[in-house]
Amino acid sequence: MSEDAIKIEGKKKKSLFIDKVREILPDGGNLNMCITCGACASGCPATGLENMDPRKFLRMAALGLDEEITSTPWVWMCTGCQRCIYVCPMKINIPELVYYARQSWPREERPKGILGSCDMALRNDSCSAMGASPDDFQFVVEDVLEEYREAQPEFKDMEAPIDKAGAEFFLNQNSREPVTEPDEMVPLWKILHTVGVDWTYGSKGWGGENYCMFLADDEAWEHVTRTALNKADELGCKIFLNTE
Amino acid sequence: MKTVMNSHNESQSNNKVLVIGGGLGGIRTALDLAEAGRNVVLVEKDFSIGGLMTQLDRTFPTNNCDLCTISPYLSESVRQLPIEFLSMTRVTEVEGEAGDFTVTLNTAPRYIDLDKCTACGDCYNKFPECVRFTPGLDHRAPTCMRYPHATPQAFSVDMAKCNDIQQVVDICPAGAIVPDDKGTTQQISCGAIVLATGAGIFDPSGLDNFGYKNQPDVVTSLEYERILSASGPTHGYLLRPSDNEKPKKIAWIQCIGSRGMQKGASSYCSSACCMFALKEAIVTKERFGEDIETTIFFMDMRTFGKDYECYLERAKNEFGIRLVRCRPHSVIQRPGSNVLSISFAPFDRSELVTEEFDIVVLSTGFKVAEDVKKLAQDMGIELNEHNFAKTSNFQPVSTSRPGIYVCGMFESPKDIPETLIQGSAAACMASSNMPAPEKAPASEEDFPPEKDVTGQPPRIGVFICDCGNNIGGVIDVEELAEYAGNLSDVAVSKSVGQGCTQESMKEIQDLIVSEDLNRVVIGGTSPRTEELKFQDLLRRAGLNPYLLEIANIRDQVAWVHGDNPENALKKAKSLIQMAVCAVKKNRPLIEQTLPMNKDVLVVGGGVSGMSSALALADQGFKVFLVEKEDKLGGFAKNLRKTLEGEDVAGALGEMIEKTQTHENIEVITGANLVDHTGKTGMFRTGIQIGPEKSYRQIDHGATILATGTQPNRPAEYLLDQHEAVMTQADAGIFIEDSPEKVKALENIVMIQCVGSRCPDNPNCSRICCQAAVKNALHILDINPDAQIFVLYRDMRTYGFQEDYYRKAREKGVIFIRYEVDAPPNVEASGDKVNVTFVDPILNRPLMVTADKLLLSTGFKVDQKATERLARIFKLPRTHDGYFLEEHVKLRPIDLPVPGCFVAGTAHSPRLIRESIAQAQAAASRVQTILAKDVIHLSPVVAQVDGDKCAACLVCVRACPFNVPYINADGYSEIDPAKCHGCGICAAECPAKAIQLMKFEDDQIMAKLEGLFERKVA
Amino acid sequence: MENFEPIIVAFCCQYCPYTAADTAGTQRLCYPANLKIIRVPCAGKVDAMHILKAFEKGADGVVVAACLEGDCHFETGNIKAARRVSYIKKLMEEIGVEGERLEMVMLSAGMGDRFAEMATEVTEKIRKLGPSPINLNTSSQKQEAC
Amino acid sequence: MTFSVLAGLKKFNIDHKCEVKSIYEYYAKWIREGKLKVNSDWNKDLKLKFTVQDPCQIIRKSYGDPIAEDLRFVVKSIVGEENFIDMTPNRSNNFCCGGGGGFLQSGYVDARRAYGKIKADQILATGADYCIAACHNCHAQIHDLAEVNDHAWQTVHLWTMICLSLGILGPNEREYLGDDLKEVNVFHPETAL
Amino acid sequence: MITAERKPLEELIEYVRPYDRILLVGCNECVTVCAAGGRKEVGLLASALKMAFAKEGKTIDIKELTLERQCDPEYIEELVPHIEDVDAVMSMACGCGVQEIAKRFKNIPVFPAVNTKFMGASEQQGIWAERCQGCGDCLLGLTGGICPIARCSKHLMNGPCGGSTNGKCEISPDVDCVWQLIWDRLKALGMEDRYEEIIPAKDWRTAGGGGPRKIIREDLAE
Repeated sequence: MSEDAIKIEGKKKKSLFIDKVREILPDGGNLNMCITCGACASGCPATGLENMDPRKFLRMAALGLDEEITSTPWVWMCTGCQRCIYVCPMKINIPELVYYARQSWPREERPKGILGSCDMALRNDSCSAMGASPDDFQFVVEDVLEEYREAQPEFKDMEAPIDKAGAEFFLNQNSREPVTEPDEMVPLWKILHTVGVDWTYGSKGWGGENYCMFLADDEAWEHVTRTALNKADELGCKIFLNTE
Repeated sequence: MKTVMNSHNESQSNNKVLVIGGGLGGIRTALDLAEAGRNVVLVEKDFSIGGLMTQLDRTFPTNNCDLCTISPYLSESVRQLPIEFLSMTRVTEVEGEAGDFTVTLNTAPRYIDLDKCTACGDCYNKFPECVRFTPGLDHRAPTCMRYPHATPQAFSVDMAKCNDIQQVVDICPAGAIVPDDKGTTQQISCGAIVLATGAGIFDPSGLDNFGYKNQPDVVTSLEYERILSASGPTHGYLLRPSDNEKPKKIAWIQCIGSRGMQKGASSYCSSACCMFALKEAIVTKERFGEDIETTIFFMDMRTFGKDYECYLERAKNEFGIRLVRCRPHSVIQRPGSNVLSISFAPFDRSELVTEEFDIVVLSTGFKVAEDVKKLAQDMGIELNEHNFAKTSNFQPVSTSRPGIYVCGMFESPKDIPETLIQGSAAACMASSNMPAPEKAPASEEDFPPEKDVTGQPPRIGVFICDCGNNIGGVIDVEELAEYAGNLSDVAVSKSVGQGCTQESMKEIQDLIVSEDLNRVVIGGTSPRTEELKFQDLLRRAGLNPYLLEIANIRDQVAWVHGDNPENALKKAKSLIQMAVCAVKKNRPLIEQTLPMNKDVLVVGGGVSGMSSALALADQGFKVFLVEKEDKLGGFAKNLRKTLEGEDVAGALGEMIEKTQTHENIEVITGANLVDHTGKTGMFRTGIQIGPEKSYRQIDHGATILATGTQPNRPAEYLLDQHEAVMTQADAGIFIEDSPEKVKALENIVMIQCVGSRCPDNPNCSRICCQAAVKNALHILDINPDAQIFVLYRDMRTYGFQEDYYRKAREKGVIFIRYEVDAPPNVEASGDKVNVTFVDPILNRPLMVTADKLLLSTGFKVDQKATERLARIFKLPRTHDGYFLEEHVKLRPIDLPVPGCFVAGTAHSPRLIRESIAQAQAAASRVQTILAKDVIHLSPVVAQVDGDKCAACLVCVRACPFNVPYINADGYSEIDPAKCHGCGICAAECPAKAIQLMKFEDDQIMAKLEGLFERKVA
Repeated sequence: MENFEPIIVAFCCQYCPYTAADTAGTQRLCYPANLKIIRVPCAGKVDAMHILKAFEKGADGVVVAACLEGDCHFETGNIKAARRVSYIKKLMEEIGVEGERLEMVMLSAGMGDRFAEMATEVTEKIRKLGPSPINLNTSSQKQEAC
Repeated sequence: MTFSVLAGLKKFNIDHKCEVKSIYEYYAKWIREGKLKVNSDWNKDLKLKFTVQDPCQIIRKSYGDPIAEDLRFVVKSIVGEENFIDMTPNRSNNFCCGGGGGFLQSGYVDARRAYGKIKADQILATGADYCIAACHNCHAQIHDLAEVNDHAWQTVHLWTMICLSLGILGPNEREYLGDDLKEVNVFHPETAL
Repeated sequence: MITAERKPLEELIEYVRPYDRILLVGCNECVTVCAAGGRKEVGLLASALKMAFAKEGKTIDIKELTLERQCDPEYIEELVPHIEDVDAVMSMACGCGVQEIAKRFKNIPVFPAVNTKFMGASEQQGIWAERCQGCGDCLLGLTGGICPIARCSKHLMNGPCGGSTNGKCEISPDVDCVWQLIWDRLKALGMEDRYEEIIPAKDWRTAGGGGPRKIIREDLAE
């Protein structure tokens, strides 16, 4: 934190970062209602990281220190868990401010891991952060299903349908299992089978994770969500079931 | 003038006021009206009156328990004053308009006849589950144990829990149980109605992050008060609810249910929580252990009342109360332990500090209870968005419906002194709807002429009550009466059963007359509650009321020696013997009376002075309004608008015009007070008028001091040295008069607490925060692009002002805190000023080039002027120069000199609305005195025997109220009107020249004789 | 002297201690019957003469009960009473009567149980001290009175 | 990701026919309806202590306390009420574990673990042997926290425990079980690889 | 005023032990003001004496009376009706009172109850301090109104002794050195030069050195 005084003079700079965000959020996200009470900072696990806390972040935005708040890595350390809104007397939406601070980073300078995962998800219609294509997914599911039907005869007529039209539940599936730990998918299938649930995966949009939202890339996030929902609607499913 | 019996016949409806709510505000209104000659119906939905205050342990700022100051209030309010008190009663319907209302009242069945019940408690002891006196000891229940002497002093039966009412009927010795009590619905007509319904407490169980619901050691402030209170469930021992251990660390969390927009909170500030949290912390350290660590988590410390800032400083420096400026996120209880841990972010660094506590007190704010909201809506009263009664700045206690007034919490959240001020103000406004009061309530005429007993040998009547089994169950009253019978000079000695019922009183009265008795001894309950009743009995029997002695053989013998009846009887005999010996020495005392001059002198022609004058003049009192300037208006002259946008200038103009043309007000401007003598009802004040100082004397019966205070103009931050720097008042005029200049402004800085809360003006000036917010909003209305910075120490926008503070933030005003030891720095820079300060959150310096710098300079006392006035009226002042009232909490308008009252900023800095309320209150207090044609002086006063007095000045020095003085004849003189009857001078006088009436030395010696007579004889 | 029943005079200020005694009654607390309460407007009204005369007439113990510091209805009554009590204690020592027979207590109106506790403690203490030396050999041995 | 779907639908106002739900609700429904005959006898003598993480995205940010109650009902049914200890604070006021918001992929490993210290302390305070993390981000993060806290607890998926309590958990589906549960209630042990 | 302090009780007990009927006489002037011998103190002493003797099983009868003054014969006359039925008189007045009673009633013993102390003023309620020793030749005019004789332990008349440290007397830190007070006073009055003027040796005859003194006003005395 440089010690030279922050100078404020002349006409108020109009397009402050905080003003832009206030225009986007419903009733301005109450962003300038802060009474600096510290409730958010008192309950935020990210307080202290990068010598930053939610109150200080909002304060810097309010005082127009735009370049500082759009460059601090702290924005990647706020998970958006909303524990600050939960107790803020003024219901100030700091996580959204952080989201748009993330968005103000040039896309390629954003953390490699998140950028990579989001681009992977955009690579094919699976929207899987590990890039598994619908066919790979189908292959793994069918392969594991076959193996378990044999090994555990009680589940010989267990199903793990993909694109089953008219199914009641449309399930998404985190990419980690199909890609690295296929066996971990089985317990869920067994449960669904035991209950006799009419469910299906979607060949498209089955990826449960959403790194595009973490990347604060709106189009990508919209694309991933729209792909999944369209698929669910296309299959005529009634419930979009998150297994997270 | 027909003397009106004080019964409540219907035809006199327009002289009757209905007061809804028996809390402190309601009681004050009822008392003021009754003492001013009005009939009052006081309605309370609970079993007994007293409301919230009776559950508090100690109250700020006096920190004493006030039980003894409040219980006389409560019993006084039911004594002979024309107050009809209806407990367990609700208002169901109100029709009619000002001057002629018809109200339907519904009284829930108490199943006990109030006239018969003597609160002996037999039914309570036998059937505790269904007979109510103390609604429960669970400190979580907000209405737990109230206080030992409830009014009405009676029980009630909870029919739901009672399986056989007949058993209860049989138990009651007074036959007071009414099994088929259906409750009553009645209609009364009245001239005005006062809503004193008080406020409900916010229920924090919705705040899961503070864990109130499942962590017993997280308590609300009312529950903590009950834990502290000697009459509370833990009998005054501070114990942790979960395991009854002594706590070592206690935390308070402020603004629970206030200043918030979610989880059921209200957006306004509840005004009193900061003070009662500080008080609870101080009392915890003071009475329960210096070693207990007390921490208060707060957002802004709002101690804006009179001397409240000094109270805060004492809390910090003298008692070591730790204040942490942070609102904690959660109160977390580790599994398996009952330690509560709180983590908070210190103001100046990004770090999480976690500390552990034994008890966490949630300072819960106030809300309008549902039933009160419904009642107000049924009565057609307009409510504001928080469901409080809507009032205006210039009519602070009048609701939207003419003839219906409001006082206390239901008008807005406030502390007890403000509640009492509004209580009196509502009384004044209520009586403005009615013709002038007729004759004062019943006084001596109804009693037969007093028998002259001088010189007669004593003929004593001893009457022993058995008070059901209260006394009879432990002491053999017949043997006691028989023993008393053969004491010397006892003519009649009889046991009279239930002494305080109508029949027994009649029996005693007849015996006094038939047996020509000239002394009476009553063996009964505590004189604290019974003395007045029996004194009236003696008057009715034609005997001077002070020829009476009461032996307390119930509360102090039978009730406490039930385990040893034999000793109890012996002790009762001793007490009766002591009373008999003492009563021989009692002399008839006459209550001195003075003729009453009914004119009023109001000093000070500002908003407060004019409001008092108008209120009194409308009631037909002649008012002399003395103002030292040559125009009326006072400080309000340089205000244009209030925070709520009401036009001050217009209303002030109207008020000045009305005052100058009112036929009952004589306005004397350019006048200075020079001398003041006399006592209540007979004051004489000398004034000098105009440049030629022509002297004139005014005779009057009461005085209201509304001399206001001075706007402060400290030479700080280049004030009066740079044209860009001005005070908030100047800014108010600047914004109104030159909006186009405002349009050109780019950056504006405001600095709060300039010249207030500092060593030479230690208290808060209360009005500057709202002035800053008002001006900020005004500027932004005209020029939305202006950037405004407000540098503050604590934003004290209490009550509904908090909504305006939020609006200011919403519109982009940035509020930045500064520490008192690191104030902002201001330097001229051409026609602008550079203001440098440090933002504590970023810990970085900022420099704003401001077109205008607005300083919130507040008030400061003109020491020379008030010191001169204080000397003329012999009035004490607080250390920073304001007039000191008689009791900071319970008598905020009366001054220690009887007949003198204070209103407006002469009492302490306050808003226009609060000044007008206090002015109307002072008018009401004046009416309580001037309603009577004569003033009764209490007979219990000290009298000096001139011959014995050695003029040694001991009494002059000892008297706490410096009443005695050495007169022209060289001996000490004590003015009966001023003597408070404490008797300290009598005890200290080395020449035994002073005797306190009713407690003379020979009476006390006689008691000692009586006690040890058998031994020495 | 186990069956000795001392007579103790208690001067109680009418505001707080007398109310505390009533509160003890309302709470039905038991305490020994040796205490005889005399009501005075303020503890500051209890004259040194009253205390001495009480002992001279045969009291075995005297209690002066005042409000808590700061609570006095007349501001300084309780402080003056405390000063007077300690002066009289010294005078009693000179006379040869134990100073602890005279006791100063401070109570608030709600302290019903504290009043009962105090009454019991004072009675026990005086009982241990035995009858006042002045009563010991006056004419008739004081027959058992309480 | 529940929140990302719900928030995405609103933010980009995507019209959709199906209703977005979380599976906890259905686990609870199925157990209550008896369709899933879970029982906790396996843990009667083992007395392994379990705690559960309340995922911010699903509880505080989406469905709130009701879903947290469902989650607890499910966990208590499978491990036995007496073996369940709640972290404090919990439900909608729970601390975030540090897995969400892309923190896992952000590369700020030390910051993430510092962020997660509060969560680790919470788990240690319960003294639980197992922490059920029913959301992938939480699972990854808490699993990593276990590692840096010398394996003080095991981190396990919810479906694994459900199958274990149904007795249908095969030998190769026990990736995240500790040694104390590796051999318990094994379904088709012979098929172990 | 003349100040006095009650004698220890044992001494008084010994005085009255041989007598059964005592007349205890208070004085309503100086000793009342300094709370030593007023009507209240008479009552207290009477009660104390009665209790002290009651302790030894001896009952003693004490008549209590308080005269307006005991240093004028006419007031002493008021004792005449009471003298026959008492065996001894104890006066609570200053030394003058005791001697006047002794002079008037030849054949009845008179005992003092108080020790007469000094002529003084009340510093505050309950505290009296010595101001004058009646030296008969007042030099207050030279010292700005503060008396070195009454208030200096060594009665020095020309400046402080060596023991005066930061304004306090060597005998005790709470006793002011009078010459410090005098100097401050003279400085305040701007009369510092007075300080150097030597005050000549004092003629102590006026202080009683030449025998007991009398004041005679021929216009009044017969």
